[in-house]
Amino acid sequence: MKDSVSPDKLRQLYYEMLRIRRVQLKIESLYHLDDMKTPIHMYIGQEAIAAGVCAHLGKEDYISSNHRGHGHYLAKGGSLKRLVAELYCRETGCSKGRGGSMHLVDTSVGHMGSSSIVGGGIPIGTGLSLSIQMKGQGRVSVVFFGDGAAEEGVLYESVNFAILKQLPVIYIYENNQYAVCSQISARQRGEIIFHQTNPADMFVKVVDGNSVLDVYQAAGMAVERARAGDGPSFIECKTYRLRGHAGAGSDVHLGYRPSEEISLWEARCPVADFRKRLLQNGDMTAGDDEFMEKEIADEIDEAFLFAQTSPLPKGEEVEKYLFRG
Amino acid sequence: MKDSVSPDKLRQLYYEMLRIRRVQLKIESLYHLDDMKTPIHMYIGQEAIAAGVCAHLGKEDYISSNHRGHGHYLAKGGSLKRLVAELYCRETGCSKGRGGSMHLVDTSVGHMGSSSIVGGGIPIGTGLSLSIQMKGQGRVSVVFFGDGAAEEGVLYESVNFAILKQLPVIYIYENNQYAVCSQISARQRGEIIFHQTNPADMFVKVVDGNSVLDVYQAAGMAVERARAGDGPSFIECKTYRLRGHAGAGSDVHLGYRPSEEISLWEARCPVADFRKRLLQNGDMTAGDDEFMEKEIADEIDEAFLFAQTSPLPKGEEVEKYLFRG
Amino acid sequence: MPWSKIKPEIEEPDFQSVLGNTCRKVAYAEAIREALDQALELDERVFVMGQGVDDPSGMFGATLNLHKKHGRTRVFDTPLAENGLTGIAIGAAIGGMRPVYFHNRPDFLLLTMDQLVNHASKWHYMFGGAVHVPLVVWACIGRGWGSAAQHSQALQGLFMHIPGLKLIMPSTCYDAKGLMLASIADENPVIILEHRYNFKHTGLVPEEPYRVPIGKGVIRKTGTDITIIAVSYMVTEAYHAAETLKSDGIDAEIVDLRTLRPFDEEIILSSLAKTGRVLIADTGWKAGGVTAEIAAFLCENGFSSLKAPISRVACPDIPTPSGFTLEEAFYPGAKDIVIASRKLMGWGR
Amino acid sequence: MPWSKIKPEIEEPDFQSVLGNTCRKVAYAEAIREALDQALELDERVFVMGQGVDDPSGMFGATLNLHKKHGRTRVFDTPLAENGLTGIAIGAAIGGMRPVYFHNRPDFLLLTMDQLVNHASKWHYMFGGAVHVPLVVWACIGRGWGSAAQHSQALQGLFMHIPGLKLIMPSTCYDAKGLMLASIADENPVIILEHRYNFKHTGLVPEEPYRVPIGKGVIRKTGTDITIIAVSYMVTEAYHAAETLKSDGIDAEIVDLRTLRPFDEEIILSSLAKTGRVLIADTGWKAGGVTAEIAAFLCENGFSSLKAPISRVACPDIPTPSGFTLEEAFYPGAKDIVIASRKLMGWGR
Ligand SMILES: Cc1ncc(C[n+]2csc(CCOP(=O)(O)OP(=O)(O)O)c2C)c(N)n1
Ligand SMILES: Cc1ncc(C[n+]2csc(CCOP(=O)(O)OP(=O)(O)O)c2C)c(N)n1
Ligand SMILES: [Mg+2]
Ligand SMILES: [Mg+2]
Repeated sequence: MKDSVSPDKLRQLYYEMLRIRRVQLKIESLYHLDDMKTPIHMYIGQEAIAAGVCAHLGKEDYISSNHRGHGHYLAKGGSLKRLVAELYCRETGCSKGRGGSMHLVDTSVGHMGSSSIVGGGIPIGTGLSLSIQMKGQGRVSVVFFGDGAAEEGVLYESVNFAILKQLPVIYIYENNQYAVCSQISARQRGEIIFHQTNPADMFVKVVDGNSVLDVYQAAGMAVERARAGDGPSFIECKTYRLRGHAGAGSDVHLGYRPSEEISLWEARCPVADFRKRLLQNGDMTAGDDEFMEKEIADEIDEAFLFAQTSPLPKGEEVEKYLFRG
Repeated sequence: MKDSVSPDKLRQLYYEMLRIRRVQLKIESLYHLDDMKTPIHMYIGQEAIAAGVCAHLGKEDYISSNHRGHGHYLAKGGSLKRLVAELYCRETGCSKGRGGSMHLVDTSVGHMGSSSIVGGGIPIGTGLSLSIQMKGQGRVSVVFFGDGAAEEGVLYESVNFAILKQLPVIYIYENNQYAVCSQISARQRGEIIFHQTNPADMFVKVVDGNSVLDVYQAAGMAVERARAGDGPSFIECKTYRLRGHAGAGSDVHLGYRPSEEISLWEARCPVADFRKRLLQNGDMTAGDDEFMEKEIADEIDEAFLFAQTSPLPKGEEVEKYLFRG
Repeated sequence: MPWSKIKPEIEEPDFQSVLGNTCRKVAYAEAIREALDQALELDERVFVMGQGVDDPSGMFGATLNLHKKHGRTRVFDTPLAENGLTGIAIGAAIGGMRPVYFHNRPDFLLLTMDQLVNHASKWHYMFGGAVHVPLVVWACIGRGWGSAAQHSQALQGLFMHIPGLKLIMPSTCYDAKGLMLASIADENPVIILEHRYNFKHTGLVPEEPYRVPIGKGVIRKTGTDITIIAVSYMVTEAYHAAETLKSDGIDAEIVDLRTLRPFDEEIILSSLAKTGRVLIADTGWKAGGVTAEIAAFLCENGFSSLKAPISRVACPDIPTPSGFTLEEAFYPGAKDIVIASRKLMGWGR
Repeated sequence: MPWSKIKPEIEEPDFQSVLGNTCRKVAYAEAIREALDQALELDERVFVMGQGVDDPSGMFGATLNLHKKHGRTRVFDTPLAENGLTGIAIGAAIGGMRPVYFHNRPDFLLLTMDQLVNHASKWHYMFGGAVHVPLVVWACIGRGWGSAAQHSQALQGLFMHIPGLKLIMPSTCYDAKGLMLASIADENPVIILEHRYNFKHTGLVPEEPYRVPIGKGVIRKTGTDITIIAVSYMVTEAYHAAETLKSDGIDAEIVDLRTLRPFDEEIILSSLAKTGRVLIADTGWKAGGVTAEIAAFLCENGFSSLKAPISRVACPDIPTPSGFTLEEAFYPGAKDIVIASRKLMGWGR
């Protein structure tokens, strides 16, 4: 299948990853100014996952995201301007300055909100797939979650229900091997048990989460199955976060993970790797690349300007939005 | 191994099952008088499980029980008098009339309490095994739970932790195929996922829960491993409850399960089956049997008399026991 | 369980409800069942889920046989996984459905606090109104026959503290139906806590669908001497207490709050202004519960009308015991309301 | 997160604490850490668990490096499985250990309500005293820097409603240590809710182990005109408010409750008897929260002393917004206490 991906699609996947990366680097570079008064969790190093999965989704498909959600939001087509404005706590933010970086939403593209309670979005995304099935919509609901979330009982409960009802839900397990500063070996022994699911009940796949094509391929199969009414899928994407758990920049100085480990994964950067590959295979020219960089840089500049010049929410309106209707 | 079980042990296993059965039949026969003002959940049909497991445990080992707990309590050596007194809401009950049938306890024999929140006792029993490990006691902690409880996220969370720390805990999964009136197929698809656990992480076994010897044998291996520090075990005992979910007597009239199904399992009664076998193999004489019946009947009469003549808790003391110390 | 032994089936007190033109006497459970049946009929987004909704007991009768009429896709049994399934219901609601999630007991809602409180209650606010969660969660408070600590909790005091949730406690057959229909029509997460004892009642209920407004209390009996603000089953107890008090020459007014969040501030303030004396009766624990908030609110906003302390009749602050002699001591009722009312009347005389 | 930008590190107000003979100035986190270190040292049954207790941030410093001294068997990181692990901690406590379970935020306690409320709080009562659960659960309220709805909840109002749990909210370095040691020594489940802002303080703390009695409040400042009952970080805000009020000629008394369940009834009743005016300041939501119970209690039991309504300063009843302009509008502080106090002083004059 890898070979069957058209050069256009390849460049599109690259563009998506690159855009996510550049947005985050920009956020990082400005965070120290303390104008973005919101916690941030960088997706740097995991871009291939959001890009590879969301490439199969339309605006009407759903995703359910978490605290590390910038990449999911952008890959799903969420408005960049409104993302940045949310980080700047503006009224024009995607959550009107009520949510902050951990609570992104863009219902116009099927992003139905992200939870900063680890694992909290898993059943919600599963429930979205239930609504799809009940309405017979042929849509897909994708749930992104990490290795920490994988330990929460709601995952077990949600997967059982998805299997029982054969729901059109895809669990994307982003295993970056850490939860805050805690190595996965301090929390789990061996592979996650869902890998052992009976294939008739749920499609299971483990992929290199740093290879956008691997992710793209596996997600493609899962989406196809879901749309055909063939039930849920569970895809583990093995990956690594290159930055600290929260905030901007490296966290090597904290010493909780070996610097060689970080270097090793830096050398496996999903964006740089894929760029090299595309250039080598002639699927992209240096000119294409430059053009993309330029286009993205312009879009980012515009988004930050929009955010920085947007109005702040008014204190008098703090009680707005408690209830609908 | 079956053959290596001594006739003494065989009779002991039978005695244990018979005693549990007789106690329950007595409770059932008197329940309509409304003197036992407490919900009851009969263990009739599942006696082989409690008997087979607890035969390996000493007073210092722990069990964690649930709403269907009469059998666990008796097999572990809990006082019959205090059980019956608890059903009669007496001050002499094992929980001093504060708990009722779903909340039994007898710490003198390692029964540390039962929860009527389905699944609630699973992490608690796991935590008991953590205390054993921390103290280096060489004890075992056994958790009894049903197929409904198996759907709760705490099971997943508890098993993960038990595997991670290689705790001396044994999960006894009493799969009687129903949760209240709900057939397991309405709640789960296929076998429980923990059967697929890597054997190096957890010892897993599926047994006929109506065969006390099968249960005895599997539990023996699990207990041996736990005492040796070789980690947790998970034993599914396939069984059936012969009575209604709660209250006394049959529930055939409710129509939620086929009467042929009930008859089929009645024909596989763990107590009658084992009795026949022991008599046939000459491991027990009719005289032995009669003697047992008599001894048990006397003990039961005495217990009911004790309970019925015991004092009721005083209303003024309703606030007692909120806190220790 | 032989519930009939602890509370006989009776007609509910005659509360002078506003009645439709097609009223019939129906049992409490049937009133709820009819609301669900009509909601399922009228709105294809509605579905009913919960452990046992399709079983022979049908959630004390409240969901009985609905699956036969509306199919098992719309009325379905669930695994025992309350937190996960609450999240699933939330997701379905976000996706445009209108789930009604049934639980036997509020005790089981404690497993769902993460999804209810961290998620359902915040989703609309946290995203600046972009998404909303039209979800109804229903549970029925157990009482008596040794239900004990884990099967009899009246947890309205917890939910009353949570912004973003609406909280309903009906006390009549009429309201049970009308508030269920209003809750299903509401665009926000609504918790309905029923009381097992109300299920012993029959009352007048219109056949056609109707909604009782959320957030509005009702005066069940007018009076001039003391205001008894009652919740759920305590409305019935208050009614009996008022009858006793009448023979003392005390004319009690009974306010049934019906909705605890948001509660009807006006109705209790104006009753207080009239009587000057307030007693609050709840089926839950006293400390930090419903009676606390209502008392604090009145003390803050109606202080100058107060002729006496605000009295609170509620369960003692201990887990529920199982034994019947202890249950007897645990649960407050008409007698306690009478005693406390008389004491209040003694004030400032 | 650049917390330093939102609240500078300062010395705590001089509260005239009862001091031991080996007092030193130590940071709030260090006071807790010292308590844990000593408890681990003195009692082999004690262990410390929680997501990140052994990580470089060491739970805001409160558990920093304890694993290095006491080993990873006694100070260990956990999976993210809060309800399961609470049950595991309960089981370990029943088995004779003394677990101290740390959480970054109270928000995560919502996942554990089943084990805390259905189990830990009831185990001793439900079994007629046969078993008990000496467990400490600790969590630290987040505030500011866009912590938002799911990472800043002050949930004391929920736990205050639960019989069988003790609930502690320290406000000084001295109490943070002494109450931690008392909680670990207690035979019952105890919840300690800290406030992130207190962690910016340093104060006088004795080196040797000591216990601050659970259930006892303390007067932080004596006064004659108005009683300000404050909780946790609001004690500091009350202190600043009192300074401002002084220049108005208003002499405020500040009562720091320290324990919310059981709370010190005597200390607040006698302060009310003296001043006749009460304001209650909490870091949580208003409706059905801590201020509700304290107000209701005083209205019920101290009515004749009340010269004015009981005023409540608490968070508005909405989820916490993330944006800083909204946070500013959301959180109450000294200014609100001053305004409300002045209003109270205007009553009945
Ligand atoms: C229920 C819950 N527990 C703890 C936390 C604190 N917390 C925030 S992010 C995080 C780590 C999550 O790890 P993982 O799921 O692997 O996601 P990652 O950060 O690695 O992307 C933790 C523990 C939380 N937000 N929610
Ligand atoms: C958390 C929770 N949910 C629901 C219930 C209501 N309930 C009591 S027993 C029971 C069935 C449990 O089934 P299972 O675990 O298979 O045990 P069994 O009764 O078959 O022995 C249910 C649903 C409960 N007690 N606790
Ligand atoms: Mg991770
Ligand atoms: Mg079962």
